Amino acid sequence: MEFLSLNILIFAPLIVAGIILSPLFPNDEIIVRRFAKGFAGLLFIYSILFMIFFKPHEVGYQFKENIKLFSDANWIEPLGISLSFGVDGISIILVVLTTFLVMLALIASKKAITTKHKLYYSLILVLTTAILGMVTSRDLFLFFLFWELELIPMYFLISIWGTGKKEYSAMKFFLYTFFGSLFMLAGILALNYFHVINTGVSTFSIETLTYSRHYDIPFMFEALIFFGFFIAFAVKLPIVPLHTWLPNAHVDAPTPVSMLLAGILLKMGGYGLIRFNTQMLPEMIKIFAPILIVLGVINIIYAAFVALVQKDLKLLVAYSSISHMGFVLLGLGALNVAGISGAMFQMIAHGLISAGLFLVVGVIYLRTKTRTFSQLGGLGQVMPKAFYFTMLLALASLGLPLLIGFAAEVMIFYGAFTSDSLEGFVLSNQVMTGLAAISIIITAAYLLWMLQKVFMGNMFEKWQKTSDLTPHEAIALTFLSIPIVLFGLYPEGITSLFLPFVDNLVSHFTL
Amino acid sequence: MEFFINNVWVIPALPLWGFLLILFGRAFNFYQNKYISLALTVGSTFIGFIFSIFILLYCINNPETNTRYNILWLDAGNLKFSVGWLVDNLAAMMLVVVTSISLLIQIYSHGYMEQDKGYHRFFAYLVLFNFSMLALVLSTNLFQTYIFWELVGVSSYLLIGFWFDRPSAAQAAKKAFIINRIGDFGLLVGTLALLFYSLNWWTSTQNVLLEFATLGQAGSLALANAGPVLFGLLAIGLLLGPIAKSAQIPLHTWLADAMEGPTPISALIHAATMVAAGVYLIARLYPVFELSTQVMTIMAWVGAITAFIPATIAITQTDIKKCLAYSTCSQLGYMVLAMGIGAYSAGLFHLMTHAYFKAMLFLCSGAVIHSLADQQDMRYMGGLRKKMPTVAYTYLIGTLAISGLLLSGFWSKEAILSSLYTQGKGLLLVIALITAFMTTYYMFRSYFMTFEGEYRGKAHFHKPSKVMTVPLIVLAIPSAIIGFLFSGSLKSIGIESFDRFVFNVHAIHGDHGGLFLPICSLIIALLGFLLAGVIYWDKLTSLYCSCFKNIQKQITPLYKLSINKWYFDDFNNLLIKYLILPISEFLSIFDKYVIDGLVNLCGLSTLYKGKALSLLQNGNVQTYLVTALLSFVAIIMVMILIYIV
Amino acid sequence: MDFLLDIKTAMLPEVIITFTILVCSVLCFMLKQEKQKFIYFISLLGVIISLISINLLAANKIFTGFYNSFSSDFFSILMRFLILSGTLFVIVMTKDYSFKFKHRQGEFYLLILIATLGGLLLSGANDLIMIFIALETLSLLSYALSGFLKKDKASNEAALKYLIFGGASSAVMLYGFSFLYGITGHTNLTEIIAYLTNNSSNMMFSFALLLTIAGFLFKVAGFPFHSWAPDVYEGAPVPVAAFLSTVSKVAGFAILIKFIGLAFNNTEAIGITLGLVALLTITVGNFMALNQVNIKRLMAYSSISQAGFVLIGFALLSYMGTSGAVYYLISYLVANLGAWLAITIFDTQTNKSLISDLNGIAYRNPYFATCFAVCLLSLAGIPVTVGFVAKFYLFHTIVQMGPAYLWLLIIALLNTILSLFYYLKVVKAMFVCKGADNGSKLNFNIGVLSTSFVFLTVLVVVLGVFVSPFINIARYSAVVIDNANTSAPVSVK
Amino acid sequence: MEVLQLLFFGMFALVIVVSALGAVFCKNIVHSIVSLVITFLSISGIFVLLNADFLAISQIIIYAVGITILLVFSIMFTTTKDDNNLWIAFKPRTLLAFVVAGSLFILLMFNITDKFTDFNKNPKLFITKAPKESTVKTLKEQGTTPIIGKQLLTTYVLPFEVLSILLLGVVIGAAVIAKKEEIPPC
Amino acid sequence: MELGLAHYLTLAAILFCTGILGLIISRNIVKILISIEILLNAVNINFAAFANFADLDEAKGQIFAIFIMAIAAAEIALGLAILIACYRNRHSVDIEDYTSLKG
Repeated sequence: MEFLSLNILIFAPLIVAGIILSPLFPNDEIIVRRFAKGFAGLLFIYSILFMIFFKPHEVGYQFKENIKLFSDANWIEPLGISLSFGVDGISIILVVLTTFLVMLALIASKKAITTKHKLYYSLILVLTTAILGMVTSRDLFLFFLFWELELIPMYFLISIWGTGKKEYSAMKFFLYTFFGSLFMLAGILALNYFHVINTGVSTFSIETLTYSRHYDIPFMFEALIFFGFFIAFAVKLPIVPLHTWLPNAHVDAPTPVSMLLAGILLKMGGYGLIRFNTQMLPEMIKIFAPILIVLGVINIIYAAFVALVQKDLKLLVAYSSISHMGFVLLGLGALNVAGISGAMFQMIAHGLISAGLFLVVGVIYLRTKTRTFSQLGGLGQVMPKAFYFTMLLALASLGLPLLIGFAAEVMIFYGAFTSDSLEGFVLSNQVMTGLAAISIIITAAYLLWMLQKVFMGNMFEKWQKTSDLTPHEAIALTFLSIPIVLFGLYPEGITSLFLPFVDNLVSHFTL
Repeated sequence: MEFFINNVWVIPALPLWGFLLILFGRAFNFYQNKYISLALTVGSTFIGFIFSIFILLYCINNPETNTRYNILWLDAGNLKFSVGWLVDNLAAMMLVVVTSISLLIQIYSHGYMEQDKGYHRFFAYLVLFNFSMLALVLSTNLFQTYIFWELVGVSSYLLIGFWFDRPSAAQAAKKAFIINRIGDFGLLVGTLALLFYSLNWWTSTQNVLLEFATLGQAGSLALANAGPVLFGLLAIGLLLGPIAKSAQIPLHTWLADAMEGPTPISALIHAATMVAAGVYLIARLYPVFELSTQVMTIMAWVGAITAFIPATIAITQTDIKKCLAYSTCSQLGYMVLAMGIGAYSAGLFHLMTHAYFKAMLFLCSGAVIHSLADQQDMRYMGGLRKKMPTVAYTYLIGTLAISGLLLSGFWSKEAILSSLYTQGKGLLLVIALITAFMTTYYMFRSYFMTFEGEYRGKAHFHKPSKVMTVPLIVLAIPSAIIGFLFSGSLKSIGIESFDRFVFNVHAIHGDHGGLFLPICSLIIALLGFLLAGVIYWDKLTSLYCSCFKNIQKQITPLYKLSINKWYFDDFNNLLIKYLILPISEFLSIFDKYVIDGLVNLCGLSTLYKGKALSLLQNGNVQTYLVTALLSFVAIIMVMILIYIV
Repeated sequence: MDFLLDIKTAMLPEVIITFTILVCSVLCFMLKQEKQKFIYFISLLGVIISLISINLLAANKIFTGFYNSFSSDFFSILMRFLILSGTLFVIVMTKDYSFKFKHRQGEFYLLILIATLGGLLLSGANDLIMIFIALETLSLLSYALSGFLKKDKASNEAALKYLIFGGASSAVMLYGFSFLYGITGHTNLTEIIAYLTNNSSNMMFSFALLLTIAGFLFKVAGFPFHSWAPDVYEGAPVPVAAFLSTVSKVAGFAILIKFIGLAFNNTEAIGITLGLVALLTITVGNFMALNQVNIKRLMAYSSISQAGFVLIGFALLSYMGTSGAVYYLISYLVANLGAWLAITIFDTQTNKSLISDLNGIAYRNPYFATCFAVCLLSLAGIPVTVGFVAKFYLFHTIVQMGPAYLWLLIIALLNTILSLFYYLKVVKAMFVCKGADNGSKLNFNIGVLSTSFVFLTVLVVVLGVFVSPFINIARYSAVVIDNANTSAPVSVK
Repeated sequence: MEVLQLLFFGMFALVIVVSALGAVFCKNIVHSIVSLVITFLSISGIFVLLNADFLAISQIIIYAVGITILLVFSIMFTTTKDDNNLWIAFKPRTLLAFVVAGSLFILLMFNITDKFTDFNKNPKLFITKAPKESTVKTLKEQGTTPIIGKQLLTTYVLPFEVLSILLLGVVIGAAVIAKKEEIPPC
Repeated sequence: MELGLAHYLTLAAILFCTGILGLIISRNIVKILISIEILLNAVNINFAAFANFADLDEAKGQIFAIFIMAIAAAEIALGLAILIACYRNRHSVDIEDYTSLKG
């Protein structure tokens, strides 16, 4: 049990990235890729060990770590910042999801990446450290640090290996998220300020600020803090008015990068909403829950309608992920166990499905060099394996039962319908969930239209000799479909991990 | 006997097991031989058939069976969703119907799909459909039904779009799935509402959520909580599911297009089993529907209209499968009509009989198409009775059955008509009789066009193989005698009438209204036969006289109406083209230019501000000094102002 | 009054520097041209010795020398340490750059040393006249330094502009001094503070204070008096630009804090005006830098906006604010020196200073590009570097001052995005844009310049991780100034 | 005695203002230098009035003589044929210059006279302290030189020394910049 | 009304403003340097006045004025050296020609 230390899990990718970048590492592409893939596999297995030894029913953080730099005091003693990590209900599953998707992204980046391999693989590993750090940090400053750190590798990954107007979208992504994170910084500092005023001790640790906060912050400022955190996560989990960076970033990012972007980075918004907006400021979430629900429904319907008429395959998948993340918001707004665990489950489900969809889009783009629907058609006859995998992913994405998407959607629907967070508003919960339910029709429409347009129907003669899936892509896709089917059949596997956490969380509201 | 009841789960588990075996077998290319896939499919269905026979027998001799077994599948706080299986008379009956028909169809489709390169894929989908249908039949609660309801929809999507290289098949598959999805939407919102309004019932009594057994009490509580209007809406929402699945009027257009799939599929899914699932769900949800009379009348009227309109369309159909599809649609209308007026058992009885003879009719048409090298248009057939007598005679039996001339269709349709009569629903009775007349007319029209007269087509004819004709014969037996068997007249020999068997739950008991009705329906059927014969049967065309011709001319507008399938399809396309697509077009433009525009705007504005400011930096040190001193003086002014204020 | 005691306790580095100045000036005249390189070693040695001598000074007590005209407390020791390390790196820069001065290299080092002496004295000066003299040494010498490349038109023009602008602003400062002298009758800061504590300050005093602060704003390139900086940084030789942006700026801040200290106890009018000036500095610096093409001009505007951030710390008029500003100053110095070293390396070998010339350099010299990128990202405030912690700590101090300063925080936060944009533009040019493939490979082999550049980048990252010792230093020095300003003069000799 | 002093002050002040304006607004550079010299001389007169005699002398030596010679030399070096029309730049900044100068003057007066209220000769904002009679005695006999001398070498000894280093630096700098480049012999 | 501090301060203020005026208006660089000198002289008058009225004992103002004179001399020397160097390169004394560094 003791060999399981979060420090190794988080900082190992950083060290390996350093090793890869160092001059004495051979510059040959195959060695670099094999080494990176091997390491990612090991990391995944290591994170699985964490999941196995994780005791869901224990409240609070587990595998706690507090790194002291050469002195017994915390990292930055004067400000009360500690280099502390820990894993609890919702972050353990995101850690495993991250390592899993990174492994798959590396497997799938055999053909997608043709130049500057050492730089590419080290940037991906730095990105992993940033995300793992962000999910497991027990300190607000540390969370903010990793939140910003994750922007740099993403910027380079999109702008160096991307296609189309990659600099524009990389810059837009960077500045947009940075703009959001500034509001979070103001929130963090304000939280610390009120802590200093009431208790005289300056601290940034999440535990003290959530559990042992006996003083109450004046309503106006608490609303501002809530708003600050909410804006940062609204940009990240794209909520409609602030989502325009996602289509650009996705269209121009190389396949493995957009797999990671859709797979994990969008979840950071959701994770943040649960960890900071719901857990840390319970009274405020009760007041703002209606807004969450309304935004969630707008997100779902708006993105679904826009996805109907997209001309570019990747744009369609991007808008579909916006629509699915709207479900997370709806679940969160419900403020009951079903809703929040549904939101959590939807994040994992969407992570796996959208990573798969982007991988397939990458596969198609690699062979046909185009993503516009007008030029694609009838690839099913030439690429049967790809067709079957896409069909599985599309069906999972539109919420086919016995696949992972369904359990999440069902929980969110039942949770949102039976919750009373919209008491006294003209549009009650029931009507809003009804509106959201329309999306299952539209999602089915645009996904099946995509399947029909790309794979079915008669084939363009120029796609005559396109080759089917390479072993690399096949492995990656099978790795993805196993959890999709497995956790679709047996959702308890995932929900048992974070249900105690959600029960404890919801108990704060109901009392 | 107990053994079969206790592990009922074997019936759906075997097809699932078969599906996984075929899937992984083919994925890793363990075997190429076609027969292994065939053996797996047929074997699993056969064992299922044996099990269901025993279960049926068990249910017959102790009718009150209601064994249930539930496993907790998804726990989310106070909502505990569970999955399991329930055996009662209704389930037993459906099990037998589904397993028997799919068994025969699987054997038949071996012959039909022999040369097709997607053989294994076909049987994998078939077995998957079997699994989901059987699991749907056995489901204990509404949540589990919803799961397998969608699974059935997906397998029908996969099977319709089996030959996906044909654009029309792909389009039909997508259309079928989306329309089913609309139904699922209704079902989902209905279930959510039902659960919401009866939540304290479920949580207080600690039993499985939305279980069919206790749905009655939950429904009444929901009615009390929600009030009649909302409860009505809720019930209509629930009804929307079956309307989409059993191709009732507003959402029926997909059934005709579903004929793009291979014929055994049309037989299995779009005639016998899947479309019947809608009626089965109505049966399951009967305690809820019963509570509001308005919903029952709506259901009745929907059923009536669905019976009438497709019948008019089927009259002018030239494609044999399309004709049969529309006839299925109208027969389903009958069943829903029966359900609507409370004739619960009559509807189910008609469901059972219809399943058998419609499956047989489709298989015959499949044999015809297969032998004429995929020629589906009746105008290029004719005179096939001489070439393939077995298929012709079975087709004749089927036509007689469906048109209610003494074979099984007569009994079930008569049961519906009698309950209509006893309920005193005059108008509905009239509509039903007119539809019966039209049914006989188009069925015999299709019989005469394909099997009588001389061969009009050019395609080279080859004899259908044995493996295709044997299932036809086997199916002919039940479609002929099953109506009579269960009509209750053999009470003496111990075979209870169908309604007694299925009926134990509901007491609406229609007594037989004497002989007047059967005679009159027989007369109507004969009239239809004569009319079809006069027009299409070469022996009777001599009677064709001028009076028919001017009638032909007057009804040309009606003719045009029926040819264009009452413009439903065009209405749907218009709806999508001028309502949904423009909205999303507008939204996507709005998204790209307005929201994105705003973001770019504020980006560009900062750049321009930068340029404007750098104009000030024009290199002359004296301008620097002036700007510096001016702003310095301004700052002093500000300071002084603050100082004074 | 034995001066030896004063020298040993308070003024050791200044004395060592003056000694090296004298030795160098003699050598300049004696040695012939090609042996001028020897002066480089002498001046380097002098600076290193004075750096070492600094920690001999007693850091915990306040020592005043020469009739209280010079006081060395912990804050001035810290500032002097920064100034001397800045000069060390500037001298290292000039070693490679000096081939451009043909046969006058010796004088360049001499002028740099005298200017540093001015800076050192400025950071400890405690008397109005002493401040004026030290400031003028620093400014006059930098005018001469920036005009050093006689043949180059740009350098001449830069020197001319710098002189005119500097002359005007020092006149304004002097005018402020005269009024200060007029109101209080003393020229010694401690006496002025004493005078202020017992009789209330009037508007005239704040007016005089603002006039003097105008002079320091020139030195620090604050808002109203910033427009000289871009032209001079572009025109002057690169080491001089580095000298101006680091050493003279730190010295300016050192003395500016003493004067703001005067305003600690009286009206908050000065606080708000200073806050306004600070914000305007940041915004003007950022807006102008957005579409710059020349890397040196970009660095000039970036140093203006960074100066704005430090000014915010001072505008908070409290010891917390000053500690934030001091820590920000340390991080700014390290990152800026790194960036200027990179520009020197690039300029000496390719003699070009446009951003577009940097295109695709990351694939010819990966290490040079990564180090330069790290320095720039530290200036922008990106996580692992010291810049991030400095910005975080500064915003922390702003928030600690309570909700009254919310407007200050919001505008500063928004400006970080603007600053991010133009720093990223340079990094983008290096890593993303395709360079002209015939671009020559910079020889980035092991030399004094490249090792010091790599050392600075490593320092930037290390300081970003080992943070608490430096925050404590900043806090202690802020406390020292705070009670130096408010309490009575400690010891009048 | 007071009247005489006032008379002298008025005369000097008038000359200073006129010649300063002349130095700034003369078209020909030589005229402006001459008016500059007149200003310097009259300023030294003012110093005498303020019984700062050492200051007056040094003013004459440094400004009137030293700097003027420097200016004249530099004019000789840099005379170009069309330099005489370099009068005033007719650009928007001249207008702004008048605005700045005017507002600055008003601001100064506003502050000195403490919001235009206190017009008497010794505004109470500034300290006025009569000198001790010992200093008055030394003033009468030896003037301000001993006071300045004593101060220079006691309280202000550090600035004095640093000034020397500064002047050294400026001389070297100016020489390096101004020297004409001759190709080195070797 | 006889001679007081205010008169000197007003005189210094007038001189200061003319210096600033000259600084910004003149196109000839020598004139700009001249106006810097005028500025410094204005400050000298200020210092001398305060010294005379406030503390004649130590006459700190006068010492300050002396230092200012020294620095002013140094500055004008440096200014003219730079002017000559500029003239040698661009053969012009007009400030309008020295605007190549801009943007």
